[in-house]
Amino acid sequence: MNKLMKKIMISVVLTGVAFALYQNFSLMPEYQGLNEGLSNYIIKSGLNDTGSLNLITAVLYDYRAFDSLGESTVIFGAVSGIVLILSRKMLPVSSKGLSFIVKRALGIMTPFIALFGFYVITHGHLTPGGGFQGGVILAAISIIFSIVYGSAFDYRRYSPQTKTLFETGGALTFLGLGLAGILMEGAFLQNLGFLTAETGTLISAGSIPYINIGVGFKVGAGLAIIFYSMIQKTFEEDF
Amino acid sequence: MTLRLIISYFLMITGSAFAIVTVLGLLRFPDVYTRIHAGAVVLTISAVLVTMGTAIYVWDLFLSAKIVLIGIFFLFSNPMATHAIARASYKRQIALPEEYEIDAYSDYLGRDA
Amino acid sequence: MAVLEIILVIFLVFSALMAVYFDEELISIIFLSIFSLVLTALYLLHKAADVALAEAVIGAGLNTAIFMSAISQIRHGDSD
Amino acid sequence: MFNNLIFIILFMLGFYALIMKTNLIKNVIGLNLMEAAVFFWVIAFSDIGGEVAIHKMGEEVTKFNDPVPQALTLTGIVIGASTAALLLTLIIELNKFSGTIDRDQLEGLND
Repeated sequence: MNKLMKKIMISVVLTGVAFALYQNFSLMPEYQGLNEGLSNYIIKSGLNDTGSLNLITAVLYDYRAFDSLGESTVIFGAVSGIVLILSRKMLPVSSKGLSFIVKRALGIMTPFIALFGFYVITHGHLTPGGGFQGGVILAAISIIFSIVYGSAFDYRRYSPQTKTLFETGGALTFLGLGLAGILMEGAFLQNLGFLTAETGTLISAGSIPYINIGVGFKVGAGLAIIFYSMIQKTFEEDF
Repeated sequence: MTLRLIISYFLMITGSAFAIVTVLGLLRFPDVYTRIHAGAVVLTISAVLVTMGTAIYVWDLFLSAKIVLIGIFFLFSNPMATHAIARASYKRQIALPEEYEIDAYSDYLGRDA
Repeated sequence: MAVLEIILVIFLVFSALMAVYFDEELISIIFLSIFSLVLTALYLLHKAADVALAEAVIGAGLNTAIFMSAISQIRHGDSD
Repeated sequence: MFNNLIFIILFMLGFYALIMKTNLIKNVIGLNLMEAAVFFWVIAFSDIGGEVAIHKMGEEVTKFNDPVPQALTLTGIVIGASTAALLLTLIIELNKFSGTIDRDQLEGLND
Protein backbone atom coordinates (compact mmCIF):
# COMPACT_ATOMS: atom_id res chain seq x y z
CA MET A 1 0.00 0.00 0.00
CA ASN A 2 1.57 3.23 -1.04
CA LYS A 3 1.42 6.59 0.68
CA LEU A 4 -1.24 8.16 -1.51
CA MET A 5 -3.64 5.27 -1.08
CA LYS A 6 -3.18 5.49 2.68
CA LYS A 7 -3.91 9.20 2.73
CA ILE A 8 -7.02 8.78 0.63
CA MET A 9 -8.35 6.06 2.91
CA ILE A 10 -7.60 8.13 6.02
CA SER A 11 -9.41 11.13 4.61
CA VAL A 12 -12.41 8.97 3.72
CA VAL A 13 -12.53 7.62 7.28
CA LEU A 14 -12.22 11.13 8.78
CA THR A 15 -14.98 12.50 6.57
CA GLY A 16 -17.22 9.58 7.46
CA VAL A 17 -16.74 10.03 11.20
CA ALA A 18 -17.30 13.78 10.94
CA PHE A 19 -20.50 13.25 8.97
CA ALA A 20 -21.75 10.68 11.48
CA LEU A 21 -21.08 13.11 14.36
CA TYR A 22 -22.91 15.87 12.50
CA GLN A 23 -25.94 13.67 11.90
CA ASN A 24 -25.97 12.65 15.55
CA PHE A 25 -26.01 16.28 16.65
CA SER A 26 -29.05 16.99 14.53
CA LEU A 27 -30.87 14.12 16.28
CA MET A 28 -30.04 15.35 19.77
CA PRO A 29 -32.87 16.89 21.83
CA GLU A 30 -32.69 20.25 23.52
CA TYR A 31 -31.01 20.53 26.87
CA GLN A 32 -33.58 20.19 29.61
CA GLY A 33 -31.58 19.18 32.62
CA LEU A 34 -32.68 22.08 34.77
CA ASN A 35 -36.41 21.65 34.57
CA GLU A 36 -36.63 18.24 36.09
CA GLY A 37 -34.54 15.49 37.56
CA LEU A 38 -31.29 15.47 39.44
CA SER A 39 -29.86 18.86 38.49
CA ASN A 40 -33.04 20.64 39.49
CA TYR A 41 -33.00 18.89 42.86
CA ILE A 42 -29.34 19.76 43.48
CA ILE A 43 -29.79 23.41 42.59
CA LYS A 44 -32.95 23.76 44.68
CA SER A 45 -31.88 21.98 47.84
CA GLY A 46 -28.11 21.55 47.61
CA LEU A 47 -27.40 24.35 50.04
CA ASN A 48 -29.80 22.99 52.64
CA ASP A 49 -28.60 19.42 52.28
CA THR A 50 -24.86 19.97 52.47
CA GLY A 51 -24.28 23.51 53.74
CA SER A 52 -21.77 24.12 50.97
CA LEU A 53 -22.10 27.35 49.02
CA ASN A 54 -20.23 25.93 46.04
CA LEU A 55 -22.63 23.50 44.41
CA ILE A 56 -19.89 21.81 42.38
CA THR A 57 -18.04 20.92 45.55
CA ALA A 58 -21.32 19.66 46.96
CA VAL A 59 -21.72 17.36 43.96
CA LEU A 60 -18.11 16.20 44.04
CA TYR A 61 -17.74 15.45 47.73
CA ASP A 62 -21.26 14.77 48.92
CA TYR A 63 -23.68 13.58 46.27
CA ARG A 64 -21.11 11.82 44.13
CA ALA A 65 -18.32 11.33 46.65
CA PHE A 66 -18.00 7.67 45.73
CA ASP A 67 -17.10 8.81 42.22
CA SER A 68 -14.32 11.00 43.62
CA LEU A 69 -13.04 8.03 45.59
CA GLY A 70 -12.83 6.08 42.34
CA GLU A 71 -10.94 8.94 40.74
CA SER A 72 -8.45 8.98 43.59
CA THR A 73 -7.98 5.29 42.97
CA VAL A 74 -7.24 5.99 39.31
CA ILE A 75 -4.57 8.53 40.29
CA PHE A 76 -3.14 6.03 42.73
CA GLY A 77 -3.00 3.43 39.96
CA ALA A 78 -1.23 5.84 37.61
CA VAL A 79 1.32 6.75 40.28
CA SER A 80 1.93 3.10 41.06
CA GLY A 81 2.42 2.25 37.40
CA ILE A 82 4.82 5.12 36.76
CA VAL A 83 6.91 4.40 39.84
CA LEU A 84 6.97 0.71 38.97
CA ILE A 85 8.11 1.37 35.39
CA LEU A 86 10.65 4.05 36.21
CA SER A 87 12.00 2.59 39.43
CA ARG A 88 15.68 3.12 40.02
CA LYS A 89 18.18 2.25 42.67
CA MET A 90 20.51 5.23 42.86
CA LEU A 91 20.04 8.83 43.82
CA PRO A 92 19.18 11.31 41.08
CA VAL A 93 21.92 13.26 39.39
CA SER A 94 21.85 16.64 41.00
CA SER A 95 22.10 19.95 39.26
CA LYS A 96 23.27 23.28 40.50
CA GLY A 97 20.01 24.82 39.47
CA LEU A 98 19.34 28.16 37.91
CA SER A 99 21.09 31.41 38.71
CA PHE A 100 21.20 33.28 42.01
CA ILE A 101 18.51 35.79 41.05
CA VAL A 102 15.95 33.13 40.25
CA LYS A 103 16.75 31.21 43.42
CA ARG A 104 16.29 34.24 45.67
CA ALA A 105 13.13 35.43 43.93
CA LEU A 106 11.50 32.03 44.12
CA GLY A 107 12.67 31.74 47.71
CA ILE A 108 10.56 34.80 48.42
CA MET A 109 7.61 33.61 46.34
CA THR A 110 7.35 29.94 47.27
CA PRO A 111 5.67 30.45 50.70
CA PHE A 112 3.00 32.54 49.02
CA ILE A 113 2.40 29.83 46.42
CA ALA A 114 1.97 27.33 49.26
CA LEU A 115 -0.38 29.74 51.03
CA PHE A 116 -2.45 30.10 47.86
CA GLY A 117 -2.62 26.33 47.51
CA PHE A 118 -3.87 25.89 51.05
CA TYR A 119 -6.35 28.74 50.52
CA VAL A 120 -7.77 27.04 47.44
CA ILE A 121 -8.02 23.72 49.29
CA THR A 122 -9.63 24.94 52.49
CA HIS A 123 -12.04 27.38 50.85
CA GLY A 124 -13.28 24.72 48.46
CA HIS A 125 -16.86 24.94 49.72
CA LEU A 126 -17.02 28.75 49.63
CA THR A 127 -15.18 29.88 46.50
CA PRO A 128 -14.12 28.23 43.22
CA GLY A 129 -11.53 25.60 43.86
CA GLY A 130 -11.24 22.52 45.95
CA GLY A 131 -9.05 19.55 46.57
CA PHE A 132 -7.99 18.79 43.03
CA GLN A 133 -6.97 22.29 41.98
CA GLY A 134 -5.23 23.13 45.26
CA GLY A 135 -3.45 19.81 45.21
CA VAL A 136 -2.00 20.53 41.79
CA ILE A 137 -0.83 23.94 43.04
CA LEU A 138 0.96 22.18 45.91
CA ALA A 139 2.53 19.79 43.41
CA ALA A 140 3.82 22.82 41.48
CA ILE A 141 5.99 23.69 44.49
CA SER A 142 7.79 20.38 44.18
CA ILE A 143 8.23 20.97 40.44
CA ILE A 144 9.71 24.43 41.17
CA PHE A 145 12.14 22.90 43.67
CA SER A 146 13.23 20.28 41.15
CA ILE A 147 13.82 22.73 38.33
CA VAL A 148 15.16 25.80 40.12
CA TYR A 149 17.12 24.38 43.02
CA GLY A 150 18.04 21.02 41.55
CA SER A 151 16.50 17.65 42.19
CA ALA A 152 18.76 16.87 45.13
CA PHE A 153 17.25 19.81 47.01
CA ASP A 154 13.80 18.43 46.36
CA TYR A 155 15.00 15.02 47.52
CA ARG A 156 16.34 16.46 50.78
CA ARG A 157 13.35 18.65 51.57
CA TYR A 158 10.54 16.33 50.54
CA SER A 159 11.91 12.86 50.14
CA PRO A 160 9.78 10.28 48.30
CA GLN A 161 9.00 8.65 51.62
CA THR A 162 7.45 11.90 52.85
CA LYS A 163 5.42 12.22 49.67
CA THR A 164 4.21 8.64 49.98
CA LEU A 165 3.22 9.37 53.57
CA PHE A 166 1.22 12.42 52.46
CA GLU A 167 -0.51 10.47 49.72
CA THR A 168 -1.52 7.52 51.88
CA GLY A 169 -2.54 9.92 54.64
CA GLY A 170 -4.86 11.76 52.29
CA ALA A 171 -6.41 8.55 51.00
CA LEU A 172 -6.86 7.22 54.53
CA THR A 173 -8.53 10.48 55.57
CA PHE A 174 -11.00 10.06 52.73
CA LEU A 175 -11.71 6.43 53.59
CA GLY A 176 -11.92 7.18 57.31
CA LEU A 177 -14.53 9.87 56.74
CA GLY A 178 -16.46 7.39 54.60
CA LEU A 179 -16.40 4.80 57.39
CA ALA A 180 -17.41 7.47 59.91
CA GLY A 181 -20.39 8.11 57.66
CA ILE A 182 -21.35 4.44 57.99
CA LEU A 183 -20.99 4.48 61.76
CA MET A 184 -22.82 7.72 62.48
CA GLU A 185 -25.25 8.36 59.65
CA GLY A 186 -25.81 4.94 58.19
CA ALA A 187 -24.36 5.19 54.69
CA PHE A 188 -20.90 5.20 53.16
CA LEU A 189 -19.55 8.75 52.71
CA GLN A 190 -22.72 10.29 54.13
CA ASN A 191 -22.19 13.89 55.18
CA LEU A 192 -21.58 14.09 58.92
CA GLY A 193 -24.44 16.10 60.31
CA PHE A 194 -22.97 17.01 63.68
CA LEU A 195 -20.07 18.87 62.03
CA THR A 196 -22.24 21.41 60.26
CA ALA A 197 -22.10 24.98 61.45
CA GLU A 198 -23.38 28.32 60.26
CA THR A 199 -23.38 28.53 56.47
CA GLY A 200 -20.62 30.62 54.98
CA THR A 201 -18.01 30.16 57.68
CA LEU A 202 -14.73 28.39 57.09
CA ILE A 203 -15.47 25.25 59.09
CA SER A 204 -18.96 24.31 58.06
CA ALA A 205 -20.59 22.00 55.53
CA GLY A 206 -20.10 18.83 57.52
CA SER A 207 -17.26 16.64 56.38
CA ILE A 208 -16.66 18.41 53.05
CA PRO A 209 -13.65 20.55 54.19
CA TYR A 210 -11.92 17.52 55.66
CA ILE A 211 -12.47 15.47 52.50
CA ASN A 212 -11.09 18.47 50.59
CA ILE A 213 -7.93 18.49 52.68
CA GLY A 214 -7.47 14.74 52.23
CA VAL A 215 -8.00 14.86 48.46
CA GLY A 216 -5.70 17.88 48.17
CA PHE A 217 -2.81 16.16 49.90
CA LYS A 218 -3.41 12.98 47.94
CA VAL A 219 -3.50 14.63 44.52
CA GLY A 220 -0.60 16.97 45.28
CA ALA A 221 1.68 14.25 46.59
CA GLY A 222 0.70 11.88 43.77
CA LEU A 223 1.45 14.35 40.99
CA ALA A 224 4.70 15.37 42.70
CA ILE A 225 5.74 11.71 42.77
CA ILE A 226 4.89 11.42 39.05
CA PHE A 227 7.03 14.42 38.16
CA TYR A 228 9.89 13.37 40.42
CA SER A 229 9.92 9.90 38.86
CA MET A 230 9.99 11.30 35.33
CA ILE A 231 13.06 13.54 35.70
CA GLN A 232 15.84 11.04 35.89
CA LYS A 233 19.11 12.69 34.88
CA THR A 234 17.27 15.41 33.06
CA PHE A 235 18.38 18.63 34.66
CA GLU A 236 22.00 17.76 35.17
CA GLU A 237 23.23 20.59 32.99
CA ASP A 238 23.78 23.96 34.54
CA PHE A 239 21.76 26.76 33.04
CA MET B 1 -19.63 57.60 33.61
CA THR B 2 -17.85 58.73 36.69
CA LEU B 3 -14.25 59.79 37.08
CA ARG B 4 -13.27 56.39 38.49
CA LEU B 5 -14.45 54.57 35.38
CA ILE B 6 -12.65 57.06 33.14
CA ILE B 7 -9.38 56.51 35.03
CA SER B 8 -9.74 52.72 34.89
CA TYR B 9 -10.54 52.73 31.17
CA PHE B 10 -7.56 55.00 30.54
CA LEU B 11 -5.22 52.62 32.40
CA MET B 12 -6.57 49.54 30.63
CA ILE B 13 -6.33 51.12 27.16
CA THR B 14 -2.77 52.27 27.85
CA GLY B 15 -1.85 48.76 28.94
CA SER B 16 -3.35 47.28 25.80
CA ALA B 17 -1.37 49.76 23.69
CA PHE B 18 1.81 48.59 25.40
CA ALA B 19 0.81 44.98 24.63
CA ILE B 20 0.48 45.89 20.94
CA VAL B 21 3.96 47.44 21.11
CA THR B 22 5.20 44.13 22.55
CA VAL B 23 3.79 42.19 19.61
CA LEU B 24 5.41 44.64 17.19
CA GLY B 25 8.73 44.19 18.95
CA LEU B 26 8.45 40.40 18.85
CA LEU B 27 7.74 40.52 15.14
CA ARG B 28 10.22 43.14 14.04
CA PHE B 29 13.37 42.61 16.12
CA PRO B 30 16.12 40.56 14.49
CA ASP B 31 17.43 38.05 17.06
CA VAL B 32 16.68 36.32 20.36
CA TYR B 33 17.95 38.84 22.89
CA THR B 34 16.24 41.92 21.51
CA ARG B 35 12.98 40.00 21.26
CA ILE B 36 13.36 38.90 24.88
CA HIS B 37 13.97 42.51 25.80
CA ALA B 38 10.76 43.59 24.08
CA GLY B 39 8.81 40.82 25.78
CA ALA B 40 10.21 41.64 29.20
CA VAL B 41 10.08 45.38 29.66
CA VAL B 42 6.99 46.36 27.76
CA LEU B 43 4.90 43.33 28.73
CA THR B 44 5.57 43.87 32.43
CA ILE B 45 4.34 47.46 32.37
CA SER B 46 1.39 46.39 30.22
CA ALA B 47 0.26 43.69 32.64
CA VAL B 48 0.72 45.98 35.66
CA LEU B 49 -1.31 48.75 34.00
CA VAL B 50 -4.15 46.39 33.06
CA THR B 51 -4.34 44.95 36.60
CA MET B 52 -4.32 48.46 38.08
CA GLY B 53 -7.16 49.46 35.79
CA THR B 54 -9.13 46.37 36.75
CA ALA B 55 -8.57 47.01 40.44
CA ILE B 56 -9.94 50.52 40.06
CA TYR B 57 -12.81 49.23 37.94
CA VAL B 58 -14.19 46.72 40.46
CA TRP B 59 -13.62 49.05 43.47
CA ASP B 60 -14.24 46.55 46.24
CA LEU B 61 -11.77 46.32 49.10
CA PHE B 62 -10.83 42.64 49.17
CA LEU B 63 -11.28 42.08 45.45
CA SER B 64 -9.10 45.07 44.56
CA ALA B 65 -6.47 43.92 47.05
CA LYS B 66 -6.34 40.50 45.38
CA ILE B 67 -5.97 42.05 41.92
CA VAL B 68 -3.18 44.35 43.18
CA LEU B 69 -1.42 41.26 44.57
CA ILE B 70 -1.66 39.67 41.12
CA GLY B 71 -0.02 42.80 39.69
CA ILE B 72 2.81 42.60 42.21
CA PHE B 73 3.24 38.95 41.24
CA PHE B 74 3.64 40.00 37.60
CA LEU B 75 6.20 42.59 38.66
CA PHE B 76 8.24 39.84 40.32
CA SER B 77 7.81 36.91 37.99
CA ASN B 78 8.09 38.34 34.49
CA PRO B 79 11.65 39.81 34.76
CA MET B 80 12.76 36.70 36.62
CA ALA B 81 11.52 34.33 33.94
CA THR B 82 13.03 36.54 31.26
CA HIS B 83 16.35 36.48 33.06
CA ALA B 84 16.26 32.69 33.27
CA ILE B 85 15.42 32.30 29.58
CA ALA B 86 18.08 34.77 28.43
CA ARG B 87 20.76 33.20 30.61
CA ALA B 88 19.91 29.70 29.43
CA SER B 89 19.98 30.73 25.79
CA TYR B 90 23.33 32.49 26.34
CA LYS B 91 24.90 29.43 27.94
CA ARG B 92 23.46 27.13 25.29
CA GLN B 93 24.72 29.60 22.64
CA ILE B 94 21.39 29.77 20.89
CA ALA B 95 21.63 32.41 18.16
CA LEU B 96 24.76 34.19 19.31
CA PRO B 97 25.30 36.55 16.41
CA GLU B 98 28.81 37.23 15.29
CA GLU B 99 28.46 40.96 14.83
CA TYR B 100 28.34 41.78 18.53
CA GLU B 101 31.56 43.52 19.51
CA ILE B 102 30.78 43.86 23.19
CA ASP B 103 30.12 40.75 25.27
CA ALA B 104 29.89 42.05 28.80
CA TYR B 105 28.07 39.08 30.26
CA SER B 106 30.95 36.66 29.88
CA ASP B 107 32.81 38.46 32.69
CA TYR B 108 30.01 37.71 35.13
CA LEU B 109 29.57 34.05 34.31
CA GLY B 110 32.50 32.89 36.38
CA ARG B 111 31.31 34.58 39.54
CA ASP B 112 27.69 33.62 40.13
CA ALA B 113 26.98 29.98 40.39
CA MET C 1 -19.74 38.93 24.64
CA ALA C 2 -20.38 37.09 21.39
CA VAL C 3 -17.53 38.88 19.60
CA LEU C 4 -15.08 37.91 22.33
CA GLU C 5 -16.26 34.30 22.17
CA ILE C 6 -15.79 34.15 18.40
CA ILE C 7 -12.27 35.60 18.66
CA LEU C 8 -11.34 33.10 21.36
CA VAL C 9 -12.74 30.19 19.36
CA ILE C 10 -10.70 31.25 16.33
CA PHE C 11 -7.59 31.30 18.50
CA LEU C 12 -8.55 27.88 19.90
CA VAL C 13 -8.88 26.22 16.51
CA PHE C 14 -5.71 27.93 15.26
CA SER C 15 -3.60 26.75 18.19
CA ALA C 16 -4.97 23.21 17.88
CA LEU C 17 -4.16 23.24 14.17
CA MET C 18 -0.61 24.42 14.83
CA ALA C 19 -0.15 21.82 17.55
CA VAL C 20 -1.03 19.11 15.06
CA TYR C 21 0.76 20.66 12.09
CA PHE C 22 4.33 21.08 13.34
CA ASP C 23 6.59 18.07 13.32
CA GLU C 24 8.90 19.27 16.07
CA GLU C 25 7.65 18.23 19.50
CA LEU C 26 8.68 21.36 21.39
CA ILE C 27 6.65 23.79 19.26
CA SER C 28 3.72 21.44 19.38
CA ILE C 29 3.79 21.27 23.19
CA ILE C 30 3.96 25.05 23.47
CA PHE C 31 0.94 25.37 21.19
CA LEU C 32 -0.86 22.79 23.35
CA SER C 33 -0.20 25.01 26.36
CA ILE C 34 -1.62 28.03 24.51
CA PHE C 35 -4.63 25.88 23.60
CA SER C 36 -5.26 25.16 27.27
CA LEU C 37 -4.95 28.85 28.14
CA VAL C 38 -7.53 29.86 25.54
CA LEU C 39 -9.77 27.02 26.68
CA THR C 40 -9.57 28.42 30.22
CA ALA C 41 -10.90 31.77 29.02
CA LEU C 42 -13.72 30.00 27.17
CA TYR C 43 -14.68 28.07 30.30
CA LEU C 44 -14.85 31.36 32.18
CA LEU C 45 -17.11 32.79 29.48
CA HIS C 46 -19.41 29.80 29.88
CA LYS C 47 -19.63 30.44 33.64
CA ALA C 48 -17.78 27.32 34.81
CA ALA C 49 -15.29 28.73 37.30
CA ASP C 50 -14.13 25.49 38.90
CA VAL C 51 -13.42 23.83 35.56
CA ALA C 52 -11.55 26.94 34.43
CA LEU C 53 -9.30 26.82 37.49
CA ALA C 54 -8.62 23.13 36.98
CA GLU C 55 -7.85 23.58 33.30
CA ALA C 56 -5.50 26.51 33.99
CA VAL C 57 -3.61 24.63 36.67
CA ILE C 58 -3.44 21.24 35.00
CA GLY C 59 -3.61 21.92 31.28
CA ALA C 60 -1.39 24.94 31.08
CA GLY C 61 0.86 24.20 34.04
CA LEU C 62 1.37 20.57 34.93
CA ASN C 63 0.88 19.03 31.48
CA THR C 64 3.55 21.28 30.00
CA ALA C 65 6.07 20.31 32.67
CA ILE C 66 5.36 16.61 32.20
CA PHE C 67 5.62 16.78 28.40
CA MET C 68 8.84 18.80 28.63
CA SER C 69 10.44 16.34 31.02
CA ALA C 70 9.42 13.53 28.68
CA ILE C 71 10.88 15.01 25.50
CA SER C 72 14.06 16.09 27.24
CA GLN C 73 15.10 12.49 27.88
CA ILE C 74 14.17 10.98 24.55
CA ARG C 75 17.21 10.15 22.44
CA HIS C 76 16.80 10.09 18.71
CA GLY C 77 18.49 7.53 16.58
CA ASP C 78 22.00 7.11 17.87
CA SER C 79 21.36 4.85 20.85
CA ASP C 80 21.53 1.08 20.67
CA MET D 1 -24.92 24.65 16.48
CA PHE D 2 -21.77 26.76 16.72
CA ASN D 3 -20.36 24.68 19.57
CA ASN D 4 -21.17 21.44 17.77
CA LEU D 5 -19.13 22.59 14.79
CA ILE D 6 -16.18 23.54 17.01
CA PHE D 7 -16.41 20.16 18.72
CA ILE D 8 -16.32 18.33 15.39
CA ILE D 9 -13.31 20.36 14.17
CA LEU D 10 -11.28 19.83 17.36
CA PHE D 11 -12.18 16.15 17.64
CA MET D 12 -11.24 15.52 14.02
CA LEU D 13 -7.90 17.32 14.51
CA GLY D 14 -7.10 15.10 17.47
CA PHE D 15 -8.23 12.00 15.59
CA TYR D 16 -6.08 12.94 12.61
CA ALA D 17 -3.03 13.37 14.85
CA LEU D 18 -3.78 10.04 16.48
CA ILE D 19 -3.99 7.93 13.33
CA MET D 20 -1.90 9.83 10.80
CA LYS D 21 1.18 11.01 12.71
CA THR D 22 3.79 8.36 13.35
CA ASN D 23 5.46 10.21 16.20
CA LEU D 24 4.20 8.73 19.47
CA ILE D 25 4.32 12.02 21.39
CA LYS D 26 2.17 13.60 18.71
CA ASN D 27 -0.30 10.77 19.31
CA VAL D 28 -0.50 11.67 22.98
CA ILE D 29 -1.06 15.31 21.99
CA GLY D 30 -3.87 14.15 19.73
CA LEU D 31 -5.46 12.26 22.62
CA ASN D 32 -5.24 15.42 24.74
CA LEU D 33 -6.94 17.41 22.00
CA MET D 34 -9.79 14.89 21.77
CA GLU D 35 -10.31 15.01 25.53
CA ALA D 36 -10.33 18.79 25.52
CA ALA D 37 -12.85 18.81 22.67
CA VAL D 38 -15.26 16.58 24.60
CA PHE D 39 -14.91 18.64 27.79
CA PHE D 40 -15.45 21.88 25.91
CA TRP D 41 -18.56 20.49 24.27
CA VAL D 42 -20.02 19.31 27.59
CA ILE D 43 -19.45 22.70 29.22
CA ALA D 44 -20.79 24.65 26.26
CA PHE D 45 -23.83 22.36 25.95
CA SER D 46 -24.84 22.72 29.58
CA ASP D 47 -24.49 26.50 29.51
CA ILE D 48 -28.01 27.94 29.62
CA GLY D 49 -27.01 31.50 30.35
CA GLY D 50 -27.15 31.28 34.12
CA GLU D 51 -24.72 32.31 36.79
CA VAL D 52 -21.73 30.41 38.20
CA ALA D 53 -23.15 27.66 40.42
CA ILE D 54 -21.99 29.22 43.69
CA HIS D 55 -24.41 30.78 46.15
CA LYS D 56 -23.51 34.24 47.39
CA MET D 57 -24.16 35.22 50.97
CA GLY D 58 -27.21 37.42 51.33
CA GLU D 59 -28.33 37.15 47.71
CA GLU D 60 -30.97 34.97 46.17
CA VAL D 61 -30.01 33.84 42.67
CA THR D 62 -32.47 31.53 41.01
CA LYS D 63 -30.85 30.68 37.67
CA PHE D 64 -27.66 28.66 37.86
CA ASN D 65 -25.71 26.73 35.31
CA ASP D 66 -25.92 23.00 35.76
CA PRO D 67 -23.32 21.87 38.34
CA VAL D 68 -23.39 18.14 37.53
CA PRO D 69 -21.64 18.23 34.09
CA GLN D 70 -19.08 20.64 35.49
CA ALA D 71 -18.24 18.21 38.29
CA LEU D 72 -17.90 15.35 35.81
CA THR D 73 -15.63 17.48 33.60
CA LEU D 74 -13.46 18.37 36.58
CA THR D 75 -13.04 14.68 37.32
CA GLY D 76 -12.15 13.99 33.72
CA ILE D 77 -9.46 16.67 33.47
CA VAL D 78 -7.48 15.28 36.41
CA ILE D 79 -7.77 11.73 35.10
CA GLY D 80 -6.63 12.92 31.66
CA ALA D 81 -3.47 14.44 33.11
CA SER D 82 -2.50 11.27 34.97
CA THR D 83 -3.26 9.13 31.91
CA ALA D 84 -1.04 11.34 29.74
CA ALA D 85 1.75 11.01 32.30
CA LEU D 86 1.44 7.21 32.23
CA LEU D 87 1.53 7.16 28.42
CA LEU D 88 4.61 9.38 28.33
CA THR D 89 6.32 7.12 30.84
CA LEU D 90 5.68 4.14 28.59
CA ILE D 91 7.08 6.08 25.62
CA ILE D 92 10.25 6.97 27.57
CA GLU D 93 10.76 3.36 28.53
CA LEU D 94 10.13 2.24 24.95
CA ASN D 95 12.69 4.75 23.71
CA LYS D 96 15.33 3.30 26.03
CA PHE D 97 15.09 -0.08 24.33
CA SER D 98 14.40 0.80 20.72
CA GLY D 99 16.09 4.18 20.36
CA THR D 100 13.23 5.73 18.45
CA ILE D 101 9.77 7.11 19.03
CA ASP D 102 8.63 6.70 15.47
CA ARG D 103 5.81 4.24 15.16
CA ASP D 104 6.88 3.00 11.76
CA GLN D 105 10.45 2.23 12.76
CA LEU D 106 9.62 -0.01 15.69
CA GLU D 107 10.67 -3.54 14.99
CA GLY D 108 8.07 -6.22 15.26
CA LEU D 109 5.06 -4.00 14.75
CA ASN D 110 5.14 -3.92 10.95
CA ASP D 111 6.21 -6.87 8.94
